[in-house]
Amino acid sequence: GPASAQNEQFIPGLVYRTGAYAPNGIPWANGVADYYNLINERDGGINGVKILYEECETAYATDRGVECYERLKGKGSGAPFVNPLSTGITFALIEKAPVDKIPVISMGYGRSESRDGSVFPWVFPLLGTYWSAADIIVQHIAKKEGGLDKLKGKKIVLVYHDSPYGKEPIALLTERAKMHGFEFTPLPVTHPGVEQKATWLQIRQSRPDYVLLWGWGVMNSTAIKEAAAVGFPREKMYGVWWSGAEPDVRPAEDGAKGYNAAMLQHGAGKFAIHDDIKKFVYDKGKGATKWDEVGEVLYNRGMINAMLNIEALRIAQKKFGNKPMTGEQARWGLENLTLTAEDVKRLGFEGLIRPIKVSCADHEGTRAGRIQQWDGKEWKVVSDWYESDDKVLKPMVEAAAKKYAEEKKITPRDCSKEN
Amino acid sequence: MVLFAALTLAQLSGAKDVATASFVGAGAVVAGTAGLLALAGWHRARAARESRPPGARLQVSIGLACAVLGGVLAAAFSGRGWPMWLALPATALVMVALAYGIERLVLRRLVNQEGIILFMATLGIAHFIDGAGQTIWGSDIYKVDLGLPKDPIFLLSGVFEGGLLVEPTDLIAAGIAGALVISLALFFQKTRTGRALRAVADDHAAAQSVGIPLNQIWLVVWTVSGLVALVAGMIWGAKLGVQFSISLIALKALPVLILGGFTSVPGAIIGGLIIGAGEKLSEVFLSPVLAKTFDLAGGGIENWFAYMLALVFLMVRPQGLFGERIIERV
Amino acid sequence: MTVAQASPAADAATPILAVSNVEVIYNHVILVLKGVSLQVPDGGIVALLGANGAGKSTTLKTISCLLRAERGDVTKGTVTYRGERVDQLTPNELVRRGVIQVMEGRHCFGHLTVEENLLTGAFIHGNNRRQTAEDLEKVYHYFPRLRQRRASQAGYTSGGEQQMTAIGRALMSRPRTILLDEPSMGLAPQLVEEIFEIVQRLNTEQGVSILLAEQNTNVALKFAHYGYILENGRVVLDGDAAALRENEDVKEFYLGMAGEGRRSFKDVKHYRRRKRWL
Amino acid sequence: MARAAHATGEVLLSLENISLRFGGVKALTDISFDIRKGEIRAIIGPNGAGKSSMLNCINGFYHPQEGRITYKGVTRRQMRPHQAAEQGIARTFQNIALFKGMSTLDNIMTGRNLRMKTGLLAQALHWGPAQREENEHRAFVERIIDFLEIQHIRKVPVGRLPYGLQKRVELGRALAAEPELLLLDEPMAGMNLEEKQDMCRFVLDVNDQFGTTICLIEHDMGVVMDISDRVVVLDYGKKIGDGTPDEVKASPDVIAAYLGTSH
Amino acid sequence: MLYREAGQFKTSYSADQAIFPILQDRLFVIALIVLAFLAPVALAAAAPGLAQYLFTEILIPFLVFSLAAVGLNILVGYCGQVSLGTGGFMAVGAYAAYNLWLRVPLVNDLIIVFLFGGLMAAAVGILFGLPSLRIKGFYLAVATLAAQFFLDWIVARVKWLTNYSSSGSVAVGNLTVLGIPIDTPMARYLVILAVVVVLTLVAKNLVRGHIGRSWMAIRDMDIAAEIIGFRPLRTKLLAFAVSSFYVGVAGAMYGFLRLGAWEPLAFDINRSFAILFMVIIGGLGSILGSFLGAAFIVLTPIMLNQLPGWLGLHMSTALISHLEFMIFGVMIVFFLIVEPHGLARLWAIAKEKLRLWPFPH
Ligand SMILES: Nc1ncnc2c1ncn2[C@@H]1O[C@H](COP(=O)(O)OP(=O)(O)OP(=O)(O)O)[C@@H](O)[C@H]1O
Ligand SMILES: Nc1ncnc2c1ncn2[C@@H]1O[C@H](COP(=O)(O)OP(=O)(O)OP(=O)(O)O)[C@@H](O)[C@H]1O
Ligand SMILES: [Mg+2]
Ligand SMILES: [Mg+2]
Repeated sequence: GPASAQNEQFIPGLVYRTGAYAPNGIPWANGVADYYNLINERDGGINGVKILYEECETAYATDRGVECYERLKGKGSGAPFVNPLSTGITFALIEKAPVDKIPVISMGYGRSESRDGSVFPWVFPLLGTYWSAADIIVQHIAKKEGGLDKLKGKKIVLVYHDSPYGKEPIALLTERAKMHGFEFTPLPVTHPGVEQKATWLQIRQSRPDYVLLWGWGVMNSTAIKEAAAVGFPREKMYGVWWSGAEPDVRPAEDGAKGYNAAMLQHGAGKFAIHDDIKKFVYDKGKGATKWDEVGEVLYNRGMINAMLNIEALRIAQKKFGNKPMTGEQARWGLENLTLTAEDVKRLGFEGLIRPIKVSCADHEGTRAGRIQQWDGKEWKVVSDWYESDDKVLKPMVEAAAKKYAEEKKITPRDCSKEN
Repeated sequence: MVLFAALTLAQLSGAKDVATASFVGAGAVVAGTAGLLALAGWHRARAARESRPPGARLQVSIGLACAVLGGVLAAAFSGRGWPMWLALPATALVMVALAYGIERLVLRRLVNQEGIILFMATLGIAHFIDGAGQTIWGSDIYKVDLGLPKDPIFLLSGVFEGGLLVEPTDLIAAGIAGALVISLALFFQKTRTGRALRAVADDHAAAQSVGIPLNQIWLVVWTVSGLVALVAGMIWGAKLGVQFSISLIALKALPVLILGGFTSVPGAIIGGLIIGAGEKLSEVFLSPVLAKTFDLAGGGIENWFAYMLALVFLMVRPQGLFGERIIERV
Repeated sequence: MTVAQASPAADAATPILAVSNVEVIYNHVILVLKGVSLQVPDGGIVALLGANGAGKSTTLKTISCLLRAERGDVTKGTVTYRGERVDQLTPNELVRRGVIQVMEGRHCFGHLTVEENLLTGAFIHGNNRRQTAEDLEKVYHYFPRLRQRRASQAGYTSGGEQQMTAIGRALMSRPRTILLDEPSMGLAPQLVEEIFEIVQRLNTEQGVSILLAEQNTNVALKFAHYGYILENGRVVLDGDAAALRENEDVKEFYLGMAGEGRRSFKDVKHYRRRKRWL
Repeated sequence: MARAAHATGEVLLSLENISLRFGGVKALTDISFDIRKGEIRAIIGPNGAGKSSMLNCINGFYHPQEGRITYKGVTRRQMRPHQAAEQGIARTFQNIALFKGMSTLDNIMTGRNLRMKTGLLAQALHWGPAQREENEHRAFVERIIDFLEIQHIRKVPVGRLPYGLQKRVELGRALAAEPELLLLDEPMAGMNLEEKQDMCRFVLDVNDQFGTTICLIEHDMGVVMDISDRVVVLDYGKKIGDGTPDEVKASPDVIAAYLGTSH
Repeated sequence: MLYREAGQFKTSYSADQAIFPILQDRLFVIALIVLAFLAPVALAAAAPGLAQYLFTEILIPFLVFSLAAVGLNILVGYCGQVSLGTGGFMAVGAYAAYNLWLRVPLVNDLIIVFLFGGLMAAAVGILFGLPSLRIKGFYLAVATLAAQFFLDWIVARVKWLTNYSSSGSVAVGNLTVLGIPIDTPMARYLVILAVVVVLTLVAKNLVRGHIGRSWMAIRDMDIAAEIIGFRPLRTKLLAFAVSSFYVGVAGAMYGFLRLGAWEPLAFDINRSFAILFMVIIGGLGSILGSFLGAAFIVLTPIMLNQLPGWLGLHMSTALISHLEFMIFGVMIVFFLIVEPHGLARLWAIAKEKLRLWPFPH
């Protein structure tokens, strides 16, 4: 009835469950759906405000994604935020966010300079941007080689999805290459990424020391198979955190053994939160998938994404009251999103993520990551925590944000005056 | 252009780092698979054509939708624990049934229509197959285990560093492709049905008037191409896994087709060789140079190189290398 | 209006082919045949005459079931062949029953050679090599010019050669009934005579029935036993060929003999308002 | 029997030693003849004799390997067909070559394209000169439509017309160009007697009224002998006769090769 | 007898050659255009939320793609040259417009920017139209793919074109026409509508004049056309130029007024196919068909996607989109079987029936 509708928080879900990227899109979407479901089943909503979640299929296409957004943004209580799960869609929605006053959450993807909240007040690349990811991988490689100075003269190749997603890390890697004197070559792969023969022949010919992989969907497994086919050692391949899940390595079978990928903090596996998911969702037959698939890398990522969304709303509710939040209110919540170690533990995410603190100046919140390796059966964490080096990143972020502001004729906020 | 091929060959065999020569092997294989893909579209394309050059004869993408379907089906059957020798014929059966269905429901109602209309209709069918396939089998990447050897073989690695890369799957694929190409050629040129098929391609109405049953011809065409597509799908699947939605890859076969000439079998092979080798070589050698010289954001010229190559060829020979003369009469 | 009521052909017990009261509409809206009835007796030669656009070709295509491919529909009436209704068959089923049409405007398979074109005519006979070879020989005997051009692509042959190919191709199917649409068009005069002689021979020697749409009324009525005159989608006159030849109107409009014999083309000084039956 | 009073006797087009081969096929071998201004010239011969190929050479569609073509006193070797059209040569085709998707009116209007000059911009606005020009040419075309008695099919797509009417529309399209030399390839095939009479009348009138020179291929000997001034006879690429209808009719070669005894 | 033209006599050739010679048609089209301008404005006042979705996701894409389809129809439907490079030409239009807008601040009026985009696309179109003299039919279709992929590649690789954006994505803002800011969906819609109406009238004028006839002649029988005096290359190039101009303007409008921020992928090969589908489904050689086809291709997936929701059916997102695929495929085939010449022809037959109504023929 209308009374309950008033107390329902509508949340749109831009997902893809078909097409070339479905193998990766599906587990993520399942994680999100299950977590919202858990909140409703276990807690009766966020402080009593029930979640009304609606998915819309984007097929990873920007125009379809925008159509979904336009369709859903005004539904029910109105969308408090949107998670595009595609860098292309993120780019398009960034333009709409200030007008519609709906924050865009791009957790672990999107536009790297958008972490600068003074120019991008509506965009939240939580947990890490591609520049962070690339930086972490470079640090790891340097460590293996015995120091950043040892990178001199090395050859590093980036095999990337030819889209804004794949192109993001190029700026940072170019910068790092200049700093440390390694040779950096970007090699594009066209959508959907099943045609990589020439790319890998080129790699075979130039024999780089390392290959970084910025792929998504079928492109990932194809890259690993092609690497095996030309005999490039998988131990020297490093994927971004979107190229480090089960669907990426399983089709390559033994060929994937030794392949590495950066972690967006978390890996696969079942943690405290999964007990609740089992008890309140799966045991009631309301799960979005099979129980076996719960706990996969991308499933967990979806869950974390949903959790951060909810916690931001919860924080906003503290200020604005226990009712459905609007985009502007949710934005305040996001900008003040702080989770301490205790909070993380209380929420059942210990072992999945570390504490996070978002602020006006830093919409990323934290930029830590590790490296994992596929041993043929499962992912194993093989490194300590790294943190992307803000000495390198910050000037780049500021320069890029400044250029954006100039192009768009935006006057940046002064973050020192906020909070 | 032949000169170009010759030059690259010379360059390769003369090169110190003969590892690059692996591209020749790779080229041949790409050619093989491309030729195969090409064929998946070939006879359909022929069948759709009319005496006036029709708008388009692009029935290839559906071929690939079929190919993928074939691969997925075979994988799905064998995934259920069916042995390959059972899964394969079962898949083949499904393909024939599909051909029958398509003929019954669609093609017989579109007799005597222009090529471009048929092309459009087949894309509609491809959409349907895509959707239906994903509903039934999901969007996962399926592997097809044909038991082919997977590990790359490095020949002559004692002689020079890196050796010569040969992928056994590719060799087998090339072999199968060659065999298919030749048997199809014989089928088209020498048999009664093949002749009827070509007649239908020229003029539907006249073919009907002499008693060639269009329905049966369509069925044959779709079955044969379904089976060829199945083989293509299997090989593709064995190498890289199959998933729906990769059908656009079929576009890769087009330059081969037009370069070789639509109706020619040696055309498919030689066109495949030229395109395959040209495309890969250009990507490996030309693309980095281009990217450096013009300060581009990466190379990736292989996407258009094959088409440009084909375009340049066509400017010289509009009917492709071995294609039939385009009949221009009044 | 029937000229000769009691024609022997018409009462021959059962006609091999009977079209009764057919109405044909193209594209759902263009009404072309408005109730055409005609009969072809077994072993008869029947001519279908009429001006451009009268509906001759449409009638033939109705019989041979080729209409559907042109988005035409038979909305009324029936076609029976040997007592069996055939209007719902596919063209190839009809060819198997022995009815074949030679289409107006040649319609050769341009990319096939002349010989391959002929061979497609034998499609319904399967892989009977000996029979095919015999038939091929026969066609080459009828049309020696085709033997010379056997290996060239039909698309490159001259108009007349294509016409011969189309007729030869139909003969390859060993038909029992032939529907000929303007066979004489574009053929040299000698060849026209030859073709009609061939037709007559098929008719007398093998008993093949023939329905012939023809503009060359002179020749058509010379060889046919019976004729129908079609105008505006209706049969306006029918009768024995001999009777038609003597009909005054036919003489004037179709044979060009108004009383005093053939008039020179040059002397027809004015466009005559035609007299119409309808 | 010199019929055409206006035939000046001046040579409009002359062909000298034309030879044309397609691979092994000799379509024309060493053929010479001429066409005089204002006459009706017929080409006859058995099927495959090379008549249509001859016309194709005249209007530049085929390029003979040997020989010279002189038109209006200018000798040319290679030319594109549209150049021939620009010089005033129009034709009809043996296998009807109308623009099937267009109406009768539009088909005939295409015949006037060479005389339509307004540019893209004026056309885009369809204003002033563009509209005026369109109307002027439309008026001319309507006269042709009246002349050929095809008013009732003005707006019908020609693909739907019966064969005979298509032939007439094709003649209309050629006439619309107001050619000096009109090439007709079997204009009367597929017509009955009455229609042939009409067609002959059209041809004669065009020749009379506009002084258009006509070169015509036809298998109906009645038509050829009645209306043409001079006849060329081809046989398998060779010229076997040339002269007035009476001369040709009497030539034993021609009788043997083509006419037979029945005519 | 509803649709009766009896009694409507034309007294001049101009009247007979008018765009809509039949009175009913003329009234209908005028009413439609007026409605297109006014109704949305009214709606925007009444239901702003719905109106916004209607503008940005339905009407704007529909109009933009209609314009692209009109352009492609000129090339494919009227001139018979099949092209699969539409996406590439749209990209040229969009990026040319972007660069003019970015680099020459003096001319920031959208109309000039779009014109420039269109003209650049026309120039590139002429370049890629050159092979059409020798290459025909299917071979040409494949050759135009070279244009598609090459242009795609150029805009993705030449950094200058995207103003050295690290992701290859560009964005525009602060748009004006004649000094009026274009910032609401309705304003964007009205700009697009005005451009589309004007260009459609121009297209209609072109195809009914001698230029249109020269295109159709080349399409129907190029050899005969050449023999009666058309110059094939010139005619074809003109078609390529005009078509690419339309497509380029559509591309610029798509980038500026629909997306606001875009990447080369927005103009990939799928776009080319989609627009070709519109042209074929709508009806080759019909301006009206371009609009019907665009409506079909833009609306059908959106409707199918939302249908289960409207019906109150609960289905998984995956199932809905698979069904959408299947039904869309079936609809394409269905319409082709009913009328291979497209929706426009279907409409024409309906009109013809109306004219005869209540009699069957
Ligand atoms: N496919 C078609 N669509 C629409 N109308 C058609 C079609 N085919 C023929 N018609 C119309 O049907 C009528 C009869 O045509 P048909 O071809 O049967 O005449 P015909 O007697 O054979 O003439 P001709 O002697 O010129 O060959 C004509 O008016 C023609 O316009
Ligand atoms: N483009 C071509 N390629 C190959 N052979 C050709 C070509 N054009 C004509 N021929 C051949 O040249 C010869 C003459 O053909 P043409 O069409 O001129 O004959 P025609 O005298 O017009 O005969 P018909 O009266 O049958 O139309 C024929 O044998 C034909 O096959
Ligand atoms: Mg006829
Ligand atoms: Mg001829």
